[in-house]
Amino acid sequence: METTEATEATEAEVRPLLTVNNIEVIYDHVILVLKGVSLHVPEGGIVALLGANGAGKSTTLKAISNLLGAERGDVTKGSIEYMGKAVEKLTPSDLVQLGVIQVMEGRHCFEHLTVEENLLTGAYTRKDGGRAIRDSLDKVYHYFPRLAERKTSLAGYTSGGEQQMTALGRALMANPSMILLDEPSMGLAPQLVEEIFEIVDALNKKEGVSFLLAEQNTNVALKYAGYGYILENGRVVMDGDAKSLRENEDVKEFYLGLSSGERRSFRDVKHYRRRKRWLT
Amino acid sequence: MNLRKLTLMGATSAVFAALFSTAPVVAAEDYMVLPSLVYRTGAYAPNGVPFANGVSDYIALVNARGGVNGIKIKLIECETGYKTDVGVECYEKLKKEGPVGAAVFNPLSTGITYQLIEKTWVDKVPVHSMGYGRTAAADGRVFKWTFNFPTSYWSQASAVIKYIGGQEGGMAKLKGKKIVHVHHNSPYGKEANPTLKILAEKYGFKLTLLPVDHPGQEQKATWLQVRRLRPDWVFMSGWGVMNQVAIKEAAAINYPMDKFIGNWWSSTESDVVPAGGAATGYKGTAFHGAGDSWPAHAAIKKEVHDKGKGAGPREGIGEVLYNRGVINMVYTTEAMRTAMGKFGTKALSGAEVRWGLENLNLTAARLKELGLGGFANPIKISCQDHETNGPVRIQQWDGKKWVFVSEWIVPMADVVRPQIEMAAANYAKEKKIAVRKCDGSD
Amino acid sequence: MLYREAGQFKTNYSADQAIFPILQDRIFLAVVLIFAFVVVPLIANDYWLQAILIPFLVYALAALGLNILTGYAGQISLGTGGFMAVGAYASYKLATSFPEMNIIVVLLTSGLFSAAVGIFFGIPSLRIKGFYLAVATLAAQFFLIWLFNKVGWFYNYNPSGTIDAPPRELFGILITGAAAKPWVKYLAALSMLTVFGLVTKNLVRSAVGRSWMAIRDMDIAAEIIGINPLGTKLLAFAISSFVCGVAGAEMLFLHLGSVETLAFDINLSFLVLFMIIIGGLGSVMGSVVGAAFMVLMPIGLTNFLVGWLGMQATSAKHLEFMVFGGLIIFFLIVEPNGLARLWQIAKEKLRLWPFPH
Amino acid sequence: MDTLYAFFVAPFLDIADSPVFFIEVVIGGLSAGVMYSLVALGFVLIFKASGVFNFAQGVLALFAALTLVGFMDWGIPAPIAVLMTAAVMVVLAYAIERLVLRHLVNQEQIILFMSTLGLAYFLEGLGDTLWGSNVKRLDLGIPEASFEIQGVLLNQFELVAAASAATMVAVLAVFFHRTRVGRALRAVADDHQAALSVGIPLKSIWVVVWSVAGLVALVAGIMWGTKSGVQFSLSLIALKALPVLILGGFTSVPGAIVGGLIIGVGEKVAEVYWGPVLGGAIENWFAYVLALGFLLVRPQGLFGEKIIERV
Repeated sequence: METTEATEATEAEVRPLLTVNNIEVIYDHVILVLKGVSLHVPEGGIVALLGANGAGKSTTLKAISNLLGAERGDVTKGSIEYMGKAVEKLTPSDLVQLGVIQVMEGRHCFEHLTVEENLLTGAYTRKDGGRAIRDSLDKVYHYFPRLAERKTSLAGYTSGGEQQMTALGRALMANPSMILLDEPSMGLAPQLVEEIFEIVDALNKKEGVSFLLAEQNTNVALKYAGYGYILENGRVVMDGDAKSLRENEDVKEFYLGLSSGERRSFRDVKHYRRRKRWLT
Repeated sequence: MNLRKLTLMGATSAVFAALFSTAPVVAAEDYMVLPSLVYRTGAYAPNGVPFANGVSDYIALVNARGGVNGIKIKLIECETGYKTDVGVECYEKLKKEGPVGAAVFNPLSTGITYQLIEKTWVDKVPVHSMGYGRTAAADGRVFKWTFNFPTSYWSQASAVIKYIGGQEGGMAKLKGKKIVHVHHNSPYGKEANPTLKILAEKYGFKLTLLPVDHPGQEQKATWLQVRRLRPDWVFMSGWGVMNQVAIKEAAAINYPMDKFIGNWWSSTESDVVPAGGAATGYKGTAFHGAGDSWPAHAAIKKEVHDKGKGAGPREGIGEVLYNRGVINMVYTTEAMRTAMGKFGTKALSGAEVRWGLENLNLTAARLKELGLGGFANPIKISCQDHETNGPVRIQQWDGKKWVFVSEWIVPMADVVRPQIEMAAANYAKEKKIAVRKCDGSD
Repeated sequence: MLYREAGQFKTNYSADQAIFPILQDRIFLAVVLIFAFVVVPLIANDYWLQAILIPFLVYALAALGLNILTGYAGQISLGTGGFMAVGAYASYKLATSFPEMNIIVVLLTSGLFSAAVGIFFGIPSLRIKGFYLAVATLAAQFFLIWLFNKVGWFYNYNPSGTIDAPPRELFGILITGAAAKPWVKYLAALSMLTVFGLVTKNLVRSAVGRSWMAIRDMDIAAEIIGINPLGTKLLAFAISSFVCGVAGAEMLFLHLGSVETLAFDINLSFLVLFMIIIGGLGSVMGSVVGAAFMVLMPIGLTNFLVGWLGMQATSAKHLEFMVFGGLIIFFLIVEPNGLARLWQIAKEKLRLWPFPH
Repeated sequence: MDTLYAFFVAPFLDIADSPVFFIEVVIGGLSAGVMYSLVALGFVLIFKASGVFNFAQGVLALFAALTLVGFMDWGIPAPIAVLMTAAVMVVLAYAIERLVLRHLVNQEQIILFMSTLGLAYFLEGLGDTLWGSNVKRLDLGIPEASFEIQGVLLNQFELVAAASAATMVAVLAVFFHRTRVGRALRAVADDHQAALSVGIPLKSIWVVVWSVAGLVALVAGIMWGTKSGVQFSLSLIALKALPVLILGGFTSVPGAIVGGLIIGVGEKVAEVYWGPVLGGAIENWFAYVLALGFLLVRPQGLFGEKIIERV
């Protein structure tokens, strides 16, 4: 592993909100997808999970929120701890009550429910009464003024950005302390991506919500995240605080599309990658 | 391969490997195999169950008394669920069962009967479709292996019209009367239509045909039409749930129940009991008695049920369909006895039982001997006539039980028989079947 | 260990595009066919042929037909019974109106009639999808059955309303009717299934098959890349109904010998649908395996419960219903993609053996 | 020409000739339609909440009626027997979730549909094993007498059926749109996984919805059982509910009712006035053709939610 001196990293070691310890995930009893992934999310932090398509980002998030069962996946090794408690056996519903909620890739709004009804479903597990839920709703509308305008339209008929906001707002309705955010930028215009991430940042700063976000858009992710992990083929190949990752030659090369020297040929890249993998 | 899938595959192959040998037969003495195609499951189970119980109990009684002339009968039930292809499967499975093969098949379904008719020529096993099946099979010259005595749907229809004529004060009074035939929309239900049409022309009554689709749970439209027509009489060829609903709907439009006659598959306990008091006065045809007042029934109670060998509940003894199972078995066992007169006392092959059926002569005295005096009409089968144009009686539901309200009505052979012979001749032509001469040579 | 394709090199495109590119598959198929064509007729008795194997072959053909529509083109149909009835009644009319017509021609022509009817009832599929379409195909089911029951012309006005298969010969051997030998009928049904199976196998990997699957997996996207949805869907309906129609005609001529409309009721539609789901959607082999399963299972259960455990036929039947329903659920849970998928996984394992992944 | 006349002119003359009878036919159709709706409602509930096309709904009605009659045969008074049957239906719902649905989360709809067919077989066998297959009379004391108003025949039983259907719909509409659980049910219908991800416990939701459907089946079973006796054929009423469903939409509670009424009236009018021309017994397929006709105009059914599609 790369060694870093960043303070956030040590902080993470000290007060981790979420700890994932060497988990292995197998789909359908045959396909090994995660081959030992470990990571930490500090309280109040934004941690990015980076990597290409199929690297295992979504699987990691689903393993944490326990949504794998529905896809015939199993966590076969390792452990997951949230606030020091083992959570592998908890149902998604229990996790939401504990404060961990996932916003799934591709938004997954309830198409035939209105935007407001969508938001209200997020409060399903809450037991603190209608008034508190009303307040949360106002808060969501405060962060996402656009949703307030569209609250009576069917979610299926709203735009991609609005759906992403609905999904995020819906998660917020559960009063979470941690949101697992899967590919928030997918299929959205750059401007919207910025908008969404600004809100994530605001939520993190003002509401104290921690985020673990899986993102292919490394650039944006590292702009907002404090710490990052890079996944490749079901393994963590690199981690470090955002700044050091941004400046790392390899990350620049492979994930940010920036190159220090002259362009290398594809062949070089392949060789380089292979070597890199052996090194980790 | 994970364990679950392995077990699954293993279990499947094991099941299929193991299951396809039928049970080992305990072969000791001479016995005859009598297949009983029943339907104790499915939509028509309420009708199939009492019939099967009657069959089973009567054979148990015969066996308890030593069998037919000392030859025991092994009754093998095969569940068809009233499904044609399952019936064929049963037939194929059982036709060679036992030392000499199956004695005779009672398919208990018109559909299955049609399947078997052709196969019997090849397999040399007779089929007795008692009061159902292919009416043309009455012509024994063409249908050598098929019997449908004591009577058929066509005969029944003519007898019903005769009864109605009698009630109206003579056949001449039928002119201008309105008669509705509510029927199951299937080959079975439509059987009576051609006969009724001929009779309508002959006697000048106005016939309306109202088909009801399977299963017949919803008959609003049918009975609204009846309400508008206000027919003088309603005749029904229904089956299963259709009957109960029809009776209820008839009551709902206040149709007089005593002008409503069901055929013999539409006048059973299952049909009237669910309708409750509304059914009182409803009439139906029958070719055997209802109730358990005969000595044979007492014997079944004593020698079968009391010994714990009864097939159904004791209260079921004497129900219409139970009794129909009994009379079916009386015909069967008497045919066996007849055949033993010619071929000797032994297990009879299907061909030999066929001869017994064709030469059956069940007299009133013999019925009395069997403890069933007056239970059914005496009957004599011949090579020409496998049906006998047998008489039917009208029974009426008095709220608790069925009671006869007419004497035996002889169907109009002059109308029915030519139709039968025509249909049989057509069949023989289509299938290139040599017509028998019935002089003892074939 | 035996099932390994290593060492089998393809030196030209045609070899690479063969239906069964792997040698072991070809050997396996050849062995199965030899067994089915030569060994089975020699060892099976009448009961096996008449009551199990012939119905199995007929149902397998029907399942194949439905699988084209549902498995490959993604259109759920509950009208299979109706389309089979079209085949049966058409073949009866053809055989009785033209007694000289070759029986094979009769069967294939009746398939054409069924295809035409299939196209007609497939038209709504352009606008209606999923279960709405499934229920809409019930309109075909009920209407066709009513029609054949109602219009005397279809059953030559005979008083009973049932149709009988007239005896017909092929190459001088009696092939239909009660007097025909069971093994002859068996071979006829088997040949039909083999031919249709191979044709289908080829068809589904052609451009036609690919466009079906494109429509199945995402119809809008398929339309965007230039696949004409109406034509593609209707072609699927046509070919599917053609095969089902032939199966219906076989049902009359080779299996039952005499049918009434009741034989083609909605239960038949469900039965065939079960076959392809249990066997595997979108798999030729799945259709055959599914049919085998659904034909053998009830018979096997009855024989087991009544014959071996000595149960009463009735309670056995009730129990059989429960076991049958339970097994269906069990299979769906264990392998929603059907028996054919199990087979495929087994093959994959064999190829990798002794390595687990 | 004669056929054309019989088809296009005579039926209308007939209607004009005797309007009272026409009203009777319409009322007959309405009352038949209500009976269909009772079954269709159960379908809608389960489809709406779990995306499962539950073919076992008819068998559920049969099973409920069989159980009810069975309890009453033991001498248990009717109201208590009804409550006990309701309890049995809830237990059954729990068992279905535990043994079937839980293992089929996120499967394709057709797989779920097939599993309910398996369930139908199972329950049929179970019902027969437990309670026997003879016809049983169900008498809860619902009045059945007919009476005439202005020459129009009405039946008390049908009025009771209509009233209970109306009540059920009102209760269900409120439940779905005004309560937390109702909203969750609709969310689950849209997207199993997303519902899971926001913490809606699928398992208990399914128990709830199958219980509700079981109770609706109980009501349907009581009505149909009173009408035609309790027996196997009851399970076939599912087939009568299907055209209602495509007409009303798979997800609309009011659609199930309005669809039922339209189908009921449509098929009765067709059977009475056009049936004779076509040879009778046309109502079964006519119901489907009618529904199909509607579908071609509105593919999502009369009240169904719009099908939202994105590429």
